[in-house]
Order: sequence, then structure tokens, then C-alpha cells
Amino acid sequence: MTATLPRPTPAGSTRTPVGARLGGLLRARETGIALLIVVVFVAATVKNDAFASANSIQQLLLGASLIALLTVGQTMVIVTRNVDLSVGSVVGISAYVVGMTFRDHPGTPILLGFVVGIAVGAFFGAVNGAVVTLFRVPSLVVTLAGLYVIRGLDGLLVDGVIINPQSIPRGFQRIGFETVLGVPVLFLLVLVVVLVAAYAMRSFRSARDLYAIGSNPDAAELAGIPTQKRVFTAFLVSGSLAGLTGALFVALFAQVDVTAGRGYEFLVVAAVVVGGVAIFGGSGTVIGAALAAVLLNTIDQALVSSRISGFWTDAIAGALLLAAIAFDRSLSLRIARKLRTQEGAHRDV
Amino acid sequence: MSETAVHAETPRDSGPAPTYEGVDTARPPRWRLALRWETALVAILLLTLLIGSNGSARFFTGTTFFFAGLNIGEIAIMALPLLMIVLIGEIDLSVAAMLALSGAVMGVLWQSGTSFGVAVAAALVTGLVGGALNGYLIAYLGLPSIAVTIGSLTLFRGIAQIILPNPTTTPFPTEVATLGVLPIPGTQVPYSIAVFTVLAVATATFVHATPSGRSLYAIGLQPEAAEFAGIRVTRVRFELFVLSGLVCSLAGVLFALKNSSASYSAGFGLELTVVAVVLFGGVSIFGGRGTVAGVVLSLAIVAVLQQALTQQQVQAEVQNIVTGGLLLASVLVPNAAAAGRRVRTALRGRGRPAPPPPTPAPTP
Amino acid sequence: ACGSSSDGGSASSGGSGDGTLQEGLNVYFIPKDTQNPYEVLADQGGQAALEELGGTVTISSGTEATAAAQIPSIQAAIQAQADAIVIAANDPQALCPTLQQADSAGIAIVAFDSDFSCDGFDHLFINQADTTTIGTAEVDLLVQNMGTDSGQIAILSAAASATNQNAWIDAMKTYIDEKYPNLELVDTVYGNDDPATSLTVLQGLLSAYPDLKGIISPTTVGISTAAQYLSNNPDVASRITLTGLGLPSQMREYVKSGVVKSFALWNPTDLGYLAGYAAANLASGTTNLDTGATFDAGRLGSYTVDAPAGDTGPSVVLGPPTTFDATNIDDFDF
Amino acid sequence: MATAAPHDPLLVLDRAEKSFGAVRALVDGSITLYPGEAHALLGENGAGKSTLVKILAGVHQPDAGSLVVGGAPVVFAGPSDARDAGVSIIYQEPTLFPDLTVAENIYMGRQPTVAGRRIDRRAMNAAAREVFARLGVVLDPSRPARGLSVADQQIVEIAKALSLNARVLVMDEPTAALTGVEVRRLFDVMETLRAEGAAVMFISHRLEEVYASCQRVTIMRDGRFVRTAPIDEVTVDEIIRSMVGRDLDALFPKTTTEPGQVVLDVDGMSEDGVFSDISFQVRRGEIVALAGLVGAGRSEVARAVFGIDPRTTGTVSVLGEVLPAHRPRAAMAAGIALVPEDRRQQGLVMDLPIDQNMALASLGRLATGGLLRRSAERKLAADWARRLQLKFGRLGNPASTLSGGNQQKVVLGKWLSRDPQLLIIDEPTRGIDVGTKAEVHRIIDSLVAAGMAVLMISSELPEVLGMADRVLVLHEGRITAELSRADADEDSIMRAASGLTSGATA
Ligand SMILES: Nc1ncnc2c1ncn2[C@@H]1O[C@H](COP(=O)(O)OP(=O)(O)OP(=O)(O)O)[C@@H](O)[C@H]1O
Ligand SMILES: Nc1ncnc2c1ncn2[C@@H]1O[C@H](COP(=O)(O)OP(=O)(O)OP(=O)(O)O)[C@@H](O)[C@H]1O
Ligand SMILES: [Mg+2]
Ligand SMILES: [Mg+2]
Repeated sequence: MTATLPRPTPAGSTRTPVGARLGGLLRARETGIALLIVVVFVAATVKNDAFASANSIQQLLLGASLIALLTVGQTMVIVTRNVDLSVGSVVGISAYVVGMTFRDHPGTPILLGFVVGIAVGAFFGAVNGAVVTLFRVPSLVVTLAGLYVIRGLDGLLVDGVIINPQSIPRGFQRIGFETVLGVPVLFLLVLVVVLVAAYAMRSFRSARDLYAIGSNPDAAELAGIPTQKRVFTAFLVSGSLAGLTGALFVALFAQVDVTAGRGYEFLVVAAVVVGGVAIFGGSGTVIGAALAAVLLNTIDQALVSSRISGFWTDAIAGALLLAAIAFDRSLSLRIARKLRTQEGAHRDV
Repeated sequence: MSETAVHAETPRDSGPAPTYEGVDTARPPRWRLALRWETALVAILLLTLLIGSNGSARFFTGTTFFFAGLNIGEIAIMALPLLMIVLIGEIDLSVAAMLALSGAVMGVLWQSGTSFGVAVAAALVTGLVGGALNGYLIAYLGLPSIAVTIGSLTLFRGIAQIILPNPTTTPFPTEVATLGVLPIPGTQVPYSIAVFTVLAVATATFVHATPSGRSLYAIGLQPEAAEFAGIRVTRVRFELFVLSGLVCSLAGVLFALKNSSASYSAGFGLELTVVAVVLFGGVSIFGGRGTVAGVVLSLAIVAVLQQALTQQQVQAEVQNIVTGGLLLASVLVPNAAAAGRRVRTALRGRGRPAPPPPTPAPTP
Repeated sequence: ACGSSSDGGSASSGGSGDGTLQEGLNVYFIPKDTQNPYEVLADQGGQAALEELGGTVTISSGTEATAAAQIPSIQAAIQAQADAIVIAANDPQALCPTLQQADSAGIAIVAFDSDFSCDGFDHLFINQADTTTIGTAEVDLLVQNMGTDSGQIAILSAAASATNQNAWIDAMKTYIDEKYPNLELVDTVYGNDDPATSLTVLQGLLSAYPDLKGIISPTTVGISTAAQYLSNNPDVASRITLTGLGLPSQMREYVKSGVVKSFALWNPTDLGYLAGYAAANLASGTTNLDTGATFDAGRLGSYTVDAPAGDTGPSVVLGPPTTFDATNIDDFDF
Repeated sequence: MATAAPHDPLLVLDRAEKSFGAVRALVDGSITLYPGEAHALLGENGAGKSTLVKILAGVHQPDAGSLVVGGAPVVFAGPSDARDAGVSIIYQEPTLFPDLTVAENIYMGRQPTVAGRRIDRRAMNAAAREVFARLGVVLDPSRPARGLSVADQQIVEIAKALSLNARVLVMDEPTAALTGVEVRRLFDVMETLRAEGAAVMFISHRLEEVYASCQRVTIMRDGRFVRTAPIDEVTVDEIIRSMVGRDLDALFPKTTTEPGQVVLDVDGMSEDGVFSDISFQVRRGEIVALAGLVGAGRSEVARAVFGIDPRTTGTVSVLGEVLPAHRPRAAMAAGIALVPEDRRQQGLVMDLPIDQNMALASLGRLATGGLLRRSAERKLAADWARRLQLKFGRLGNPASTLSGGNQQKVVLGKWLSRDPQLLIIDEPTRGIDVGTKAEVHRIIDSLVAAGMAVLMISSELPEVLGMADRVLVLHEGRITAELSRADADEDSIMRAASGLTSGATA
């Protein structure tokens, strides 16, 4: 064999800055979205200073809350290299069941409303998860089918009968509009869920398993990770949070018909992707996704508030969404190139 | 200690070596596996026809099939490029929005007095441009197609809404408007289905019998290896999205003719239907697997089923459930055996004695 | 009861009947979608009408409020050789080719709630109230509730392509220009009959126009979403007056709490009932589309076909809308 | 003689069988591991070694046979059962999580935790650093695994296995991507583990490594156990005969040909941060080897020549014609073929059938009137399968069902069937058994004799020395030496490869 030669290592010293720098970049992604929110906010305020009023900000937070809550579950699912397209339908049916419970059983405790919503969501989440893991079939197909089936079930249940505000206890509705120190209660609730989830996703083994599964499913299996169990759990959480979102929908709008939650799947996936969660799994954070939900909602409201004709809002929102994805990509490409050149330079030392 | 314990001297060389086999060019059994879903689709189609004819005496009439064709025509046309896009492992969710946008372009131009031919040409150019936008972002910037096309679906429909806030009211020239609604004289075949048939034959030939078609499968299964085999992966990606834009704009033109009007909300929500039809046809969402025959069968089932169920006054909600159920079946049925085996193994595994606890390792 | 007893051409022969309605008529009711609460009530009215006449109603539509989703239902009516179709069109034109086929198959065609306009064949439109009346009534209601006829107002509509909404909005604009020159209609926003979207655009509206005084929402989802928002934000409610078209059942609480003083609507059940009678009469040949032709509509009495005007062809007007306020809202249960 | 004490065996696998559909991968898998021994498992490609390993790992459940670990019969339902029983595995193919950090890769599922079962990142990184120190390498535990070189990936795998402190360590070709130094370090670690009483099972196609590190050897052929023997009682020739079932011709056949016309002319080729100022020529009938340490940029040079990677400056011409940059099609049309280094990602479409893989680079030629002829495709595949003595079930089976070495043959067939002017071949025999290796060398030699030009990249010095007419040595993206066959020896190449050159040209 050969003489003892030093192996050229990519990063010479023990305390290499590469990893730290990368960690910093990951964090920078969230900072970037937060910055964008500020930019949009400032721009909208310049056009119309009412946008910065306390009430307007409250509405901004409220408007983003439901989608932000959904991004939590969706992030967990997408991180495992799956996707849950049925969330919109699950929100719809849970909202209706919660509304029905209040309507048909006056005096139902408020807390039970949440329990019912979460239970309905958890049921469908469990079904999605069970089918995906037991049959090992692509979740996109399963949850797309779920979207149709659950919507159909919801339709049979609703049968054209709207749940009216007078059926919803005032105390429950209060969650939708009351504020604490000027911050909407509903937003605080969502914030708590997001922060808890963000912390858990960083700090617990089982949560790290999710990243491992999405990063390399075969290797995860070899590493002895109970992959099917974890994927099932991700769907269960996603469904449960969609159920919770359904309950909050009732609190916020105090009326439910069959359109509740319709189209949310696109909004949520858009937010998750803009938030930097890799659509093919393995990386991304709950905070980034939730911030992106706030960003997209801020854009929507800024457009209306800037007195831009309603006919233009969709086109502009679409263009901004594309720009956001492209910008994010070109940024990460540039950073990757920079890193490579730096490492190349390091090699030459 | 010189020789080893268990398998000392006797190499158990019993029987001839099993793995050296002669060169076998016979059709692989994997083909038969792949064909299985298509066979199932044929069975489902027959079943659908049976259900349809059982419920209504007027089911087996030319009109039913004309209606079925008329309703599925544009979806069918859009499904063909989508099939190829899914084959290379991408997805296009902007198809229905492009249908609306190109229809709107045509409608606006026609309304403003442009000649019909120019209006149609402009619609098709719109498709090319929109497809090129998708293609550029996905192929050359490397953005995930699901995210890009969610964005462009909002964008396309938004632009349609800007240029055509209200549905156009000027009817298209009657000679062409009838193309949208009447069958080819002497038959019960709508024009859109005739267009589809031509495109389907072309697609099938391309996908299954040309070098470029074969490379779609390679790209879908392993893009890097395809690149190393000299396949222009990026360009193929780009071209397929451009093609999808173009074909969807053609569908948009036909759709506008069929409705004798254009609207920015044309085909609202249809993207998921088109995706569902393609997946129901047995095309793998991960790319690299699927046939044109499967998608054609799937389209036929969806079209006939809708007629059968509506004629029998089955609630629209139930129809949704049936659609979802069939889609689910398309992935579950081929995997049912494996799933059953897994469940059985899991149960059997539980019955067996657990592995004994490890004795402590000899390491400190 | 699929109408096989009376074969072909029963409707196309026009008013040559002997004045008795046929029994066993099969009428297809095609609402915008199966879940539209307002039209569910209308369909019930239609069912009641046909029950009185010994016929049947088939309700068929898609789950999405799109023209494409309605087409299979029209086709099914053709295939079932129905006697009449009563439809709330999702698009003014897109259904024409299919409806034309229905017309050719001898099926009488009646539109309600949302009309369509096709060349080549005629149909009867059951107008809930005539367009101008709705427009002027809502503006008058707003001015009355605001207590002033000057200041900024806005409209929260359904979809930007909704024909009936747009017609009413046009009527309002004309009326404001004529009668209330100091009233400034600053914007029209579209909530797509979706609570979440309605809420978003409403919030945008409020922050865009801090001096806004009044909102008209001529759509049930829009007005109830806005009312809910106002009742949750009393400070906003104190400066904004809201009115429009809404269902009493949805608005009861807001009227009682004073967030909304009054709003208008006609009785959707009556609308469907009238449409059912009109369809039965057309199919039986006991009336026709000529201006001045009359028919009897059960408990609602007799109606006369109005002359075509503008985009609208032959039509029948249900009657003026009812205004609901705290004094009468408990009398209605739809 | 070996240090293996006559203890009770740590692990006994007896007459294990495993079939995949019609393929009988393992007919009689038997091996016995004693504490304190390093035990080599040898066999041709496809002999069933990895299958045996996966049975020990709990990945595959055997169809028949028994497994005893630590004296007690066990049944592994999954990889975690094996791990819990003290068996740790380094798989043939790296199994890393590219998105996770290096440390997390090592401790996945057993991250050190603090109160509340929260992961203690600092402790995890420190522990990883410790393992690396034991291996004598420097790797940042907090960097993501994505972008690690193949060698570094393998290091992480080894670290993962080591950190388990297992009683039985199974290594399936761990050295295939390592440099000499790293291999030596690995052997040192193996030595330590043995001294601690663990058993090590080692798979490699490099017999010199087996002689350097193992006490006993088990040989398999065609899925069957052939024999087990102490290493110092068998000769290389005996081992090869047991593996291959026949005597072997020369490992490095070399027909001397007079180099002819210049086929490839690379002049001043550079790409920022990757390589710079690369100039060389390859002539007909000549094998030029690119040598260098892992990460020197050899593969990048090859890929840039072929057009997969971009290049910023310089020209590449084939037979006098200048090739456009970044256009593999043009390179192929000009007669270049590239057998890439990573056959699983780059060489093959694993889920496509063997015949379609073979034909993938020749689709245009197999079409008449734009339509692909399936019969021509199958014929091409059948021809080359025979010529390369491919071992397979059916040509219609996915390429993933082949053993590693046979996969490499498919890649070779895919490119040779194009009849190229210049064959660029990156690590031609990585993971290939001696028998096949000799075959591959013979094939290359005969092609060169027939006038083909070959640019070969190899990390195996004997292969470079045995096959090349000229050796170009790369160091950190630059050519530091050009050595003729006569001048090239281990020492001169290694000196140039590590940048210590003072002698040869630059
Ligand atoms: N999952 C599978 N499906 C079908 N056949 C398989 C599968 N895995 C392995 N085989 C077949 O089993 C045989 C043994 O393969 P194995 O990978 O164990 O060989 P090996 O001895 O490790 O070879 P190498 O030295 O090339 O790694 C081969 O013929 C291979 O084609
Ligand atoms: N200093 C480095 N830092 C980070 N990554 C590196 C470094 N050197 C090499 N790599 C990575 O390792 C891979 C292999 O490197 P390269 O292809 O240059 O090596 P090589 O000389 O061809 O060696 P081999 O092919 O034998 O591994 C490259 O894809 C590159 O991304
Ligand atoms: Mg192996
Ligand atoms: Mg290399």
C-alpha cells in the first residue's frame, strides 16, 4: 500500500465554519420571508396608511391563522416525502360536524367543539395514513382521492343546509374575534401550536425520524426507524390539525356550508413551498411555512387595500408566488456556488 | 486450531449452479404485471356499461356516447401532454387555467373584431408562451413543478380575468361554433374526440415506439442516468411543458366553441380532474411508469360513468365519492396482494417468539 | 313517472292546449350546484308545485357552481325525455348549445335566479324582482339606514362573472348617479360566495377606505360574512352601515343585535314554486312565451308574461322583494 | 496463526436460503464468526455476499436456514432487531440522509438526549468528533451529508457502525471508495475491535486487503458456501479458483500497440473551483490513466470532456473537430463514450429492464423511420450480454436485480455497443470481482488493440500501473505529472498525487 499521506479534507480545521454557515443560511430562509413580509407591509402602508392600523394588523394575523395552522401538519407530511391534498376537504367536513354538534345539541361545551373537530380530522388523517402505509402507495394519489371522497361525504352531510351564526355559541365565536393585548386569541392559539411543533421538530428523536424518512426512505428503513409508524403519525397530525382548523373556521366565520375549506389544499401547499420546505422531503421548518402563510395573506390583503382592482389580484398573487419561488431558488443557488468556490479556494491553501 | 468448525472440508456442491441462465430474449414477465392494471380498466369499463344499461333503456344510444364524448373531449386532450409530463416525474396543475386563458384571449380578440383565424392563432400562441414560462421555471431554473404550476394556475386565470372581466357576449361564427357542439356528420363523434383520437394515436406512437418516447421513461425513473446517456433532460422537460401549454390552449379553443362563449372561470377546478384521470389510468405519480392505453381507458370510464350515474339520478356527491374511490382503487388494487402479505407477515411475526435479548457486548 | 305516456312535442306545440295541465309531468330542476342553500329552498318550492300537479321533480346538478358541471344534468334530462327544465344558469352563454339540444328535443325551458341568453330559441325567465327594483331598493335601503345620502360606499359582490349581480350593480350605479349625486361608490370587491375570500376582501376594503360609510352586499354569503365581521368589531360596526340581500335565517341574529338594520330578499320557495308552475304550463301547452300570455300559479295566483327588454327575453316577475327588519324577521323561516 | 481463540462462535449462519422470485440469490449461505477474528467473505459478483449480509442485518428474512447469535437462535424481523442483538452493518451502498448533519447520520434513532428526551446536539457532535478521531479523519459533524464525496460517505458509514460498539461488525466492501491511508486506518480500527473481542466480517474484491487484515476466509460461489480456511493456508490462486471455478488468465493483459492518430485533444480546459489548465492528448491504441487522490477532480475532468459538466475555458477536440461545451450529444456523436463512476445513479436506470438499459445510449441507431425496433434492441442487449458474460435472470428484469459487478457490465455494454472512438471509463472495476476484473481488462485491452483510445480513471494503483500506457496525475484540479509507462510506479504517482512532485512536468 501507499505511504502515509494526509487526506485532503474539504474543510481543514476541526471547527469548520461550513456547517455553521449552512445552519445560518437555513435560518436566513425564515429571516428572508420575514423580511419580505415587512417589505410588503411597508409598501402597502406607503400606498395606504390605514394598512398599518391596529385593526388592519389584527385582521392580517387572523386572516393568515387558519392556513398557517394547516402548514404545520402539511410540513410534517411533506418532510416525509409525502403530501396531504385532502386537508381542504377535512377542514370542510370537520367544520360542518362541529357546527352540527352545536346546532343539534345546544349547550354543548365550547371545549367539546374542539374535541369534535379534532376527532373528525384525526379520523380522516388516520384513514389517509393507514392506506398510505399499509398499501405503500403514493400519498398524492391517496389524498387526491380523499379530497373527492371526503368532499362527497361532506356534501351528503350538508345537503344544502347552512349552519347559521345563531347555532354557534357566542363563547365559541369569541375565540374568533376576541383579542389579548390587541392580539387576536385565535392567532395566539395558532402561534402556540406552531411554536410547539417547531420546537418538537428540532428536538425530538421521533421528529428527526421524519426528516430521515424524507431524506432517504431506504436508509431510514435500514437505520431501524419505524418508517410506516412515523408516516402514519404525520398524517394523523395533519388530519387532526385540519380538524382543529375546521373548529376554528366555525369560530371565525360562525357559518358553515359545503364550501368551507375548499381550495385550501393549494393555499397550504403554496405556503409550505414558499416557506422553504422541500417538496420532495427531507428539509424545511414549520416556522418557515407558517411565515409564508402570513406572507401570502399579507400580499392578498395589501393588494385589496392598495385599491388595486379585484380583477388584478389573482394575477398579481400568482406572479408574486412564482417570483418568490424563483427568488428563493436563485438565492440558494448563488449561495451554493459561493460555498463551492470558497471550498475550492480552501483546497488551494 | 487449524480447520474451521462447522463447514469444515466438504463444500456442499450439490446440484448445478442455478443462476447462469442462457440469454433469454422472451418478453419479460414485468410487462404482464404492467398490463394488469389496463386489464382491470377494461373490466371496469365493461362493468360501467353494464350499470349504465341496467338503469336506463335509453343508455345504449348514440346520444349517450355523443354526450359522453362531448363532456370529456377537452379533458381528454389535456390529459395527453399531462401523461407525458407525469411520465418524466413532473406535474402540471395549470392545465385548466391555460384552457381558460387561451379561451379568453380568443374571445376578447373575436369580440374586438379580429378575424376568427387570428383569434385562434393568438390563443395557441398564448398556450406556447404560458407553457414556455412553466417550462423555463421548471427545466432551466430547476423549480419544483408542483409549486410552479400552482403559481401559474393562479397567474393564468388571473390574467384571463383581467382581459375578460365579463363573459364575452359576441357569439362565434356559426360555421365554427357548431363544430363545438355537433357531431361529425353521419356519426355520433364530437369533433373534440376526433381531435383527441388523432392526438392519442400520435402520443401513443411517440411514447411507446420512438427513441424520444423511451427516454421519457428513463428521465422519469432516473434523470441523472438519462443525462449521462446523452438524453437532453432539461430540454425535454422544457419542451413537454411548452407542448402542454399548446395542447391546453387548443383544448381552450374547443371549449370556448363548445360553450359558444369564453369565460375566465372556464374549466374551473378541472386540473385535479385531469390529474386524477391520468393517475387512474395507471400512470405512476413518481414517473417512469404508465401507458397511453391506460389513460384512454380511464377517460372512457370517467366519461361513461358520468353519463350512467347522472342518467340514473345518482347524486353529484355520490359521483364524487365514486370518482375518488376509483382513483384509490387504481393504486390499491395492484398493491393489494403485497399489502395482504405484509399484514400476514406482521401478524405471523407477532406470533413468533421475540428474538432473545442480546447478551452484553464484550466491549467496555 | 318518466313521462313516457306523453310522447314528444308536448311543449313545442305552444298555447294550443285545452287549458288543463298534464298529469305526470317530469321536470328537471338544475340549480347552480347541489348545495346552494338559497336554491335548495327554491327547489323545494318547485317540488311542492309539481306535487300539487301530480308530476315529479328531479333535482340534478354538480357539486361545483360551474357551467360544465350543469351540462351532464341537462343531457340527462334530454335522455330521460323530460317535459321541462328549470335552471339557474352558472354562465349566461356556456349552456346555450346544450340547452339548444334540449329545446330541439321538445323540452320546455325555464330559467330562474340567474338567467342565460341564447340565440336560436326562446325560454321563460322567472325574475325574482325586476333588476331596476332590486338595484334602487338596495340603494334606498342603505341611504335610509345610513341616515345620510352622502359619503363613500362600496359593494361586496359574489363572483365577478355573476350576471345577476352585475346587472343589479349596474342598476345601482345608474340610480346613484341619478338620485344621490353625493354618494360615492368607491369600489366593488368580489368574495366569490366564499366566507374566507369575502372576509379577506372586506378587510382590504376597510383598510383601503377608512372613511367608508356603507356597504351593499347583494349576495347571501357576502352579507352574512360582513355582518359577522361587524358584530365582532363593534368599533367598525359603529361607522359602517351594511345592507343587501340575505336570508332571514342567517341574518336574524344581526338584525336583532342591531348590526344590520334591514335588508331585502324575496321568498326563494315562492320563486321555485312559480318556476315549477310556469314549467308545467309551458310543457302542457297551457301558456306560451308571447307577451301577455297568462298562467295560473297555484297559491301565488295568476301571472302574465312580460315583454322582452334588453338582454332579458320573455319573463315573469315574482314580485317586489320583501324588506326584513327587527319588526318582521321572526315571521320568516327560510 | 490467527489470534482466534477457540471460544464459542459469536455468530453462526447455517444453510440460509433466499430467493427473489425466480432468482435464487442464496442457496446455501453459511458462515461462522468467532470473537476476536476478522473474517473475509469472498466471491464473484452476484455470488450472494450482499444477500447474506442483508440476512445478518435483518433486511431480508431467509427462506430457510438458521441464525445463532451469542449462542441463542434468533429471528430478525427488521434491521433494528439485528442492531439490538449487537450486529452492526456497513452496507455496500451508502445509506446516508443527505439533508441531515453528519453527526445526526451517525446517531440517527439513538441521539444523545437530555432531560425531557430532547436531543443534545452538542453531546452528539462531540461524540461524532470522537469517533472520527478514532478513525483518524477530520470531518465536520455539523455539516449536512449532502455533497460529501463517496469516500467521506463511506467514512460516515464506518463511523456509524463503530459508534454502535457492536459485537459483530459486518462490512460489505467498505474500502471500494477509500484511499490507501484510510484503508490502513480502517484496518487499525478492525484490529482494535478484534482485540476487544468483537468479530469482524469483511467483504472486498481486493485480495491484498484480505491478506493484510483477515485471519480466516470464507468463499462463496453461485449462492453456495464453498469453503472456509485460515488465510495463511490458502494461496491467491486457490482462492481465485474456488471463487471463479476455474484458473484465471493474467489480471492485466497488455497488448502493446503503437499509438496512432490523436483522438482526444484537451487544451487549457478550466472550470472555476474545480480544475484548471488541463491539457492532454489521447491517441488511438493507447490507454491514458488519470490518477490522483479521491477528490482531485478526475471525474470532473472526465465529465467536462464528455459535456455533462460545464467548462469555462479551453477547447476539447475529437479527431481534430472542436466540441461545443456542455453538450453530451455532440460528444457522443463525435465518438466519445463515458462510463461514469456511480453506476447506480449515473450509469443505469435501475428500474428499467436490462435490455433497455443496454440500448439507452443507442436508441437513435435502433430506430428505423423514427420508430424504435424492439427486436433490434433485444438483439443488441443479448449480444453484449453474451460477450460480457453477463450473469442475469432475464433481460427483461430491472437492472436493479443484478449484482454490482454485473451492473457495471451492463454499463460497459451500453457504451461499447456504440463502437466509440474514445472510451472514458471512470473507475472501471470498482466493486468488481477478480474474475470479472480480468475480463474487463481483457475487453479494454482488445478494444485498444483494435484501435480504440481509452481514458481511464482509477483509484487502484495496480490497475493504473498494469493497464496504462501513460499516466496523468492530478492534484487539486491541476495536472502535476505526466508519466510514461516506464516511469510510472507507485512512488512517483503518489508523490505527484499529493503535490510533492519536483521531478516530472506540470
Ligand atoms: N432484490 C433482488 N431481486 C432480485 N434479485 C436479486 C435481488 N438482490 C439480489 N439479487 C440477485 O441475487 C444474486 C446475489 O446478489 P448479491 O448482491 O448478494 O451479490 P454479491 O455477492 O454481493 O455481488 P457483488 O460482489 O457484485 O456485490 C445476484 O444474482 C442478484 O442479481
Ligand atoms: N474538497 C472537497 N470538498 C467537498 N467536496 C468534495 C471535495 N473534493 C471532492 N469533493 C466531492 O467528491 C466528489 C468526488 O470528487 P472527484 O470526482 O473530484 O474525485 P475523483 O478524483 O474523481 O475521485 P473518485 O472518483 O475516485 O472519488 C465530487 O463530486 C465532489 O463533489
Ligand atoms: Mg455485494
Ligand atoms: Mg471520481
